[in-house]
Amino acid sequence: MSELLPQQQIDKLKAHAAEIEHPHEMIVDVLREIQAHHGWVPDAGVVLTAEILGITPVEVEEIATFYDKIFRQPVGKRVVHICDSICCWSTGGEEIADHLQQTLGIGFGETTADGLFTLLPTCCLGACGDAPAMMIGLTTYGPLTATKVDEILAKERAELAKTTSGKD
Amino acid sequence: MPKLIIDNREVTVPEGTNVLEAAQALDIVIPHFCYHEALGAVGSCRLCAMNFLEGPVEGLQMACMIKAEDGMVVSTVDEEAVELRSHVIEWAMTNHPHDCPVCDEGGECQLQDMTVAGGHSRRRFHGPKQTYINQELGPFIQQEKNRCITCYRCIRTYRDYCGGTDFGTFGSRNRICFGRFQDGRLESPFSGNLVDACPTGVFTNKVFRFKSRVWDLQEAPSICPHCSLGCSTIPGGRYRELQRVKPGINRETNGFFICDRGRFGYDHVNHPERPRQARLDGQQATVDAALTAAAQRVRQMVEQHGPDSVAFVGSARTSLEAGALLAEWAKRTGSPHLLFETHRERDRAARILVDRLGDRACSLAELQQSDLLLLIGTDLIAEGPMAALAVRQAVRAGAQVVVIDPRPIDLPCSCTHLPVGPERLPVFLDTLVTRKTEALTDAERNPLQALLEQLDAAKTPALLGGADLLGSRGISRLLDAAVALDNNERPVRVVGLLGGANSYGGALLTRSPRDFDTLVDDIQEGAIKALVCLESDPYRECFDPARAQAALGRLELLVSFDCTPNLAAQRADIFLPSRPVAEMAGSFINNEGRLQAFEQVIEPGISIRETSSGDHPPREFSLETPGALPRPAWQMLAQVLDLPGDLPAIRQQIATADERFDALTSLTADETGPRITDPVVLPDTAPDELPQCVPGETLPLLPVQGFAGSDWLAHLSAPLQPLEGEPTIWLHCDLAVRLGLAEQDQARLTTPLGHCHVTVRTSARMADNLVLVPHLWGTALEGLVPGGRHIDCRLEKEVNL
Amino acid sequence: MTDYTQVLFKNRRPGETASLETYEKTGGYEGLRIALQKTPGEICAQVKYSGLRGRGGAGFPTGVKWSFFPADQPGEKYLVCNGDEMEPGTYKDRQLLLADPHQLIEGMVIAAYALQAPVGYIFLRYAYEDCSQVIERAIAEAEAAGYLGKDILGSGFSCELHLHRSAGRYILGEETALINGLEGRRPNPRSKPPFPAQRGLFGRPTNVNNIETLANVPHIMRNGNAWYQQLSAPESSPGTKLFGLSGHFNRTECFELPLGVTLREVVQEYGGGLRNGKRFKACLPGGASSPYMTAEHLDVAMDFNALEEIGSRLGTAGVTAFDEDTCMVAVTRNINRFFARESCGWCTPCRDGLQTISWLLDKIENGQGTEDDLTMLHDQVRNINGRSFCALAEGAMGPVEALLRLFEDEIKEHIRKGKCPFG
Amino acid sequence: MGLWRDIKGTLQPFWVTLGYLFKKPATIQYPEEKRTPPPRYRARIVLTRDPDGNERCVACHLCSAACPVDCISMQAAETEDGRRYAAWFRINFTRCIFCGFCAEACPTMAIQMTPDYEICDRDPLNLLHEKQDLLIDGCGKDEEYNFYRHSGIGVVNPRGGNADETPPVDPKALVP
Repeated sequence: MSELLPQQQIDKLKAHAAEIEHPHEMIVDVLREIQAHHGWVPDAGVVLTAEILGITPVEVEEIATFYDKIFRQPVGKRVVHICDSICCWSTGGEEIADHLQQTLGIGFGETTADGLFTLLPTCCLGACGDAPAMMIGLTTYGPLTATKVDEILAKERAELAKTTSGKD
Repeated sequence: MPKLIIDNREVTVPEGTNVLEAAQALDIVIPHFCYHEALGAVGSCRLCAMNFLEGPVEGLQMACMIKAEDGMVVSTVDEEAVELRSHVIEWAMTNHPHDCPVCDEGGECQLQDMTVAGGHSRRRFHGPKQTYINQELGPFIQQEKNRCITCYRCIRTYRDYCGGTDFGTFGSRNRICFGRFQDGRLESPFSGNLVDACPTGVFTNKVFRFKSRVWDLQEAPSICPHCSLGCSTIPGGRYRELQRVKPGINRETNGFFICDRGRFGYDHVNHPERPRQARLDGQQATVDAALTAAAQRVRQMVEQHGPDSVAFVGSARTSLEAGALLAEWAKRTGSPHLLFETHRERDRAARILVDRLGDRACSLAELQQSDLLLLIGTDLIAEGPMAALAVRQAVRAGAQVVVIDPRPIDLPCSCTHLPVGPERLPVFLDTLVTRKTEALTDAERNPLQALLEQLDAAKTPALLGGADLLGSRGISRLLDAAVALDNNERPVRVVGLLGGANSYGGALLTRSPRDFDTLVDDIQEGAIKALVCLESDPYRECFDPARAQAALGRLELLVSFDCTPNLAAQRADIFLPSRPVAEMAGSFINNEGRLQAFEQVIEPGISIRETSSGDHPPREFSLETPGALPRPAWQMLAQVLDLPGDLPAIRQQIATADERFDALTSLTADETGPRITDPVVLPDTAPDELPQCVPGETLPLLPVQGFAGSDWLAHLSAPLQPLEGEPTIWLHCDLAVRLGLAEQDQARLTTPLGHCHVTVRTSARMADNLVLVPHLWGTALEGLVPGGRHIDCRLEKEVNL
Repeated sequence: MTDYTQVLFKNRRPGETASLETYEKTGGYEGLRIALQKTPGEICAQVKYSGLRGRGGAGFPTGVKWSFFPADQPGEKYLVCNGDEMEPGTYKDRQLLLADPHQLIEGMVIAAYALQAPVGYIFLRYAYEDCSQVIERAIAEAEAAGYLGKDILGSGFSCELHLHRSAGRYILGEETALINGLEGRRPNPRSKPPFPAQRGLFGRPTNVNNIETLANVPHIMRNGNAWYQQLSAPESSPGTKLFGLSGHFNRTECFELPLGVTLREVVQEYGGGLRNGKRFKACLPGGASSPYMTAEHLDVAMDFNALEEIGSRLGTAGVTAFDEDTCMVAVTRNINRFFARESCGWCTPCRDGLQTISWLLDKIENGQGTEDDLTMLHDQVRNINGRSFCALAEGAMGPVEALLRLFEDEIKEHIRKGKCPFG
Repeated sequence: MGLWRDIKGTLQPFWVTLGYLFKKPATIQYPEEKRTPPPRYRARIVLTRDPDGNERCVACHLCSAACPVDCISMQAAETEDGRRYAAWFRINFTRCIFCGFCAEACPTMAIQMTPDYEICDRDPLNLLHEKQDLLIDGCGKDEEYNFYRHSGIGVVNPRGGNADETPPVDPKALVP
């Protein structure tokens, strides 16, 4: 279980859940914590969330499968969300999406072979002024051009390389 | 009472009725999916559109979401409403597969009915259809997710109404699906209701899968024989095989649903070892010959040894008609020995309850209205599952539930549970009567004090107790408590969970102050030489099987009428094959005194499936249906008594002889049934106090009922076998630690009856210093009959080599 | 560009978030001090008479909503700030939070006091991680300065604010779905009645307001109703509004403008005309759920009532413009796909009806449409509009209905040519 | 008038009969000669197979429900791969009136009428046709239809694998 969430954090969440009257309100919080730590929420993560909050896995799964930003399947180290809503679409979002698919060599919902990037479409990111926009992790980028996308990906790659080598 | 006009017709409906129901009161049926009388309305399907022309609400509205109010003028045939309804159906059908030919819902598919009623016929959407991967949901429920129209009825039935916790709604938008988190058996004891709740074939009955089309089924209204609640059922059979049971609608008892024991416990009717042949002294005989012999030998016995030498023992599954004729037989012989329950405590408890229940009787519908429910000494899931569901509905309406019981009670709702040993139950009941708390321990005093206050404040309190664990003294004290807790504003209602479907009727008919335990003494001493068993098994279904079996060997004559392969049937000198509920008409009186009739569903006989030679039914002609000899017990008894053998005549006879059963003559199987309350012949003085066990070298063992394995008829039903499980014992976690045992350990249980191997289960929610053992037919545990008393036992951990 | 009074954006500096100090210097938390001198009833009355209308899209008068709230009822009551800004074309709340977050904190404390609902939740969408950090810092600063927490400014009134980060899904912007989401239930909308003011979060009275709405409250408290009403011309829509420009404008930025400016002014002055000198064809005046406005509507005043009169809605005032080369069928198809995807799946018209419309628009845009499909499209709109459980499907019908009303010729051209005329 | 009519009525039939004396007879010398009935002639009933050679009958009971003389009976069963089929299927030709309702009702094109009308027998038991007697090795009148390719519940193709279906929905899917 420690792979999903450090024991210390589990204890902290359990303590908090025990304090509050409605532990269900923490479902999204705990799922997001697991996701932040583990990258995505496997079945064991749903069970762990249920255990932390003292509720049934079904109740957690109902929530986890509803929200699109809870990943119930493995994703790469960085999730690239490219906006496909109207503002980005009207300013060339589709071309950027095509460019991303070509550059990364993957389709929507897929992860690059090196396990670094997962590409997903998303609804409006609230960056309509900077359309077309995308979000990598929790950072929003825009307005995008093909060159800019390449630069951002390169930057992310470099950062990932740093953290990985740092860990080793 | 609001008065409104629907389609130019005026209707007055009770306060709180919605407009859809008001239209139904006028026999205007508007298609709907999410609305269900038991589940209420949520307005998600958007199908029941009506146009509100005048009144407080105007415009096109969903009728199920609008409460009927004075002055409303509503049109159901309005063009806009009709158009919307057909569109909603069209949308609902967007992804529905065209697999009706292979779908088991066929013939009772509400989606099909609503599609036709809604006016949608030609498909305009030609896009691709959504598909889903199905889940494996255990032995009872088959899932076909592709058929789902997302009406949310399943989740509202399974989780909201029935309190199941392992079923959910996943995904969003048009990709919603319903199921379990992971594959596995649906754990709720009410899971079968998914089949009825689903308007189409997403959830179908796996046991009934592909067996028959529902239009080919022989069906008739019936009563569930598996507990004392008397739920209404509609069994269905084909080719001489009983194939399924679905709930009947009785708004006073079960409402719209039934439990899985009632739904899947029907298979005893088809049991391969069911005795179908009459026997006389070990030889096959005709029923007529065996009946003549039975009448003659009983008469001889009376002539030779006096009327005291014959005893008549019915059972809780004996129909009222057969019971009354057995009583008539006993009366004619002059025998004073007539009982309807071989289990001493269940017998005595039933008689005391019936004698004193009176207006305190509480139907399940009334139970749902209670605001405080005290469950003392009863495990509803085992003894009357649908009562647990009624308790849940009360809780959903805001009621409080307090449970005082040694078992780790699993109710489908929240409750306050005081896990105390069975020996404390009488003390608690005494405290409720006397309000004196001296006999309580410090830890018990506060909760009981609080409970007393709650009971005083409650507006519609109800006490529920089980005959098994409380026994005659307990039930008696429970009724005393109800009297003591009455106040000027309201009575306290009482629900007693009795031994079987007709325990109440049997108690009304019992004419002896003695119980079976004392009859066993007489048999042992040779005073009783003949025993007539009517669908009862005194060898095993009594309080002390070992003692009974030793004594019964001395009988000179044993006559048995039965439809199950029990010991009495096997050992009888004269055996007469009777019919189970589904194969005859008759009536039962449930635990609240409600007289309910059932009709015959199928004719007896060995099913075509068994008599066929593989790829087709037999091609030989035969004058007789194989295995069709069994007759209704009342018919055979009427023959013994030289009475006419048809049911109306028998009912007339019974009603004439006993005015309590007046209603029998006009009773039909589809009505809610009248209540019968009457004083009965009470048992003589109370037996000795149940022995108290002192924890020491041996442990006190308490046999209790389980959900599936301890009901004899359910045990004979193959579909329920998966629920019976292995022999198990339950221990409090602390006791388990002291004994060096852990969850799922294998242990050797030693009782005076012998050894057996059991799996250890632990719980923190049960009484300490106690070993609970769920009674399990067909295992070494079958001799451990539940009955509110301790047996000494030893437990040793078994080490797997 | 006219120099309109900046209220919410007065502390906006590029790339900078106003600190507590900056906020206080420009009159920050004065509104709170003034409010705490008054009775809760007086504050509600003042908000009611200020004419402030909800900025989340529906434009319901805030004071009226507050007046339904049972502030006197004992027991727990909740104030919820709806920060689930997910309407395509809308990014004003993000701009507001990043510019000057304390306005929201102050507004919430005043609202909590006025409604006697001392527990507040800020429900923030997943993508606004930058805002969530800003809010957390603002809450900490406000607590340290005594504007939040126990015994605020010695008034005896206490208030706590919690930040809830969501995990996606547009439906949570619907207030009852948001309440379900906060509770950790499946975020389907609830049926109304009972309204959240009667039974909301955890079954208790709950008031839900948009970020921008709440941010207006301190300014109304501090400057009074007369000042607030003179900010804009139309009597029915007082105050300023954040207009987020997007799409084919030359300048796609967020501006604070008085309600009632004309669309022409927004397009030409602030949007700087359309890219590449193209002509204005149509726009969504207030997010993806608002019916289109076309060139003939350029002189319509951008306020709640005027837009309703021409069959559109001000919505969130996120104006998305489309130039003359844009295929409106394709635009509508994109918007409809968004709504179909973001439906919660609770009611049939939304869950399956929007899917049907997606299929029809795909078909027409791809040149396989027929006259029957056009009829069917009309059917769908007529039967979804106003018939669904919540407002999502109704919102989704805005652009589709406007497409049929304003651009039916364009649809017919698709059908006639068997392909999209815009290539 | 009356008399004239009577004479005409008496003589005319003789005239007609006389006319037929010189025509080729309509009757044929059955069984030496056999008539070929039209293809839609309703006689012996068969059970057909789908183009893949599997039994078309899914034991849906619609034919037996439609049959006005109750001459069809069957028992449904299921194969390992979820295909519903008839474990046994019996048509009692002593009762059959060849009305064709069964073929009309059949949703899978399994049960079809053939022009083979020579099905009389002295032993009624021989007219009790079981599935093996009814099943033929062909598609009958429709060469293409395969119910399970259109039913939308898998069986012949993996779920979601048919032409008008999307791949199975996964609620855990990443793409919204």
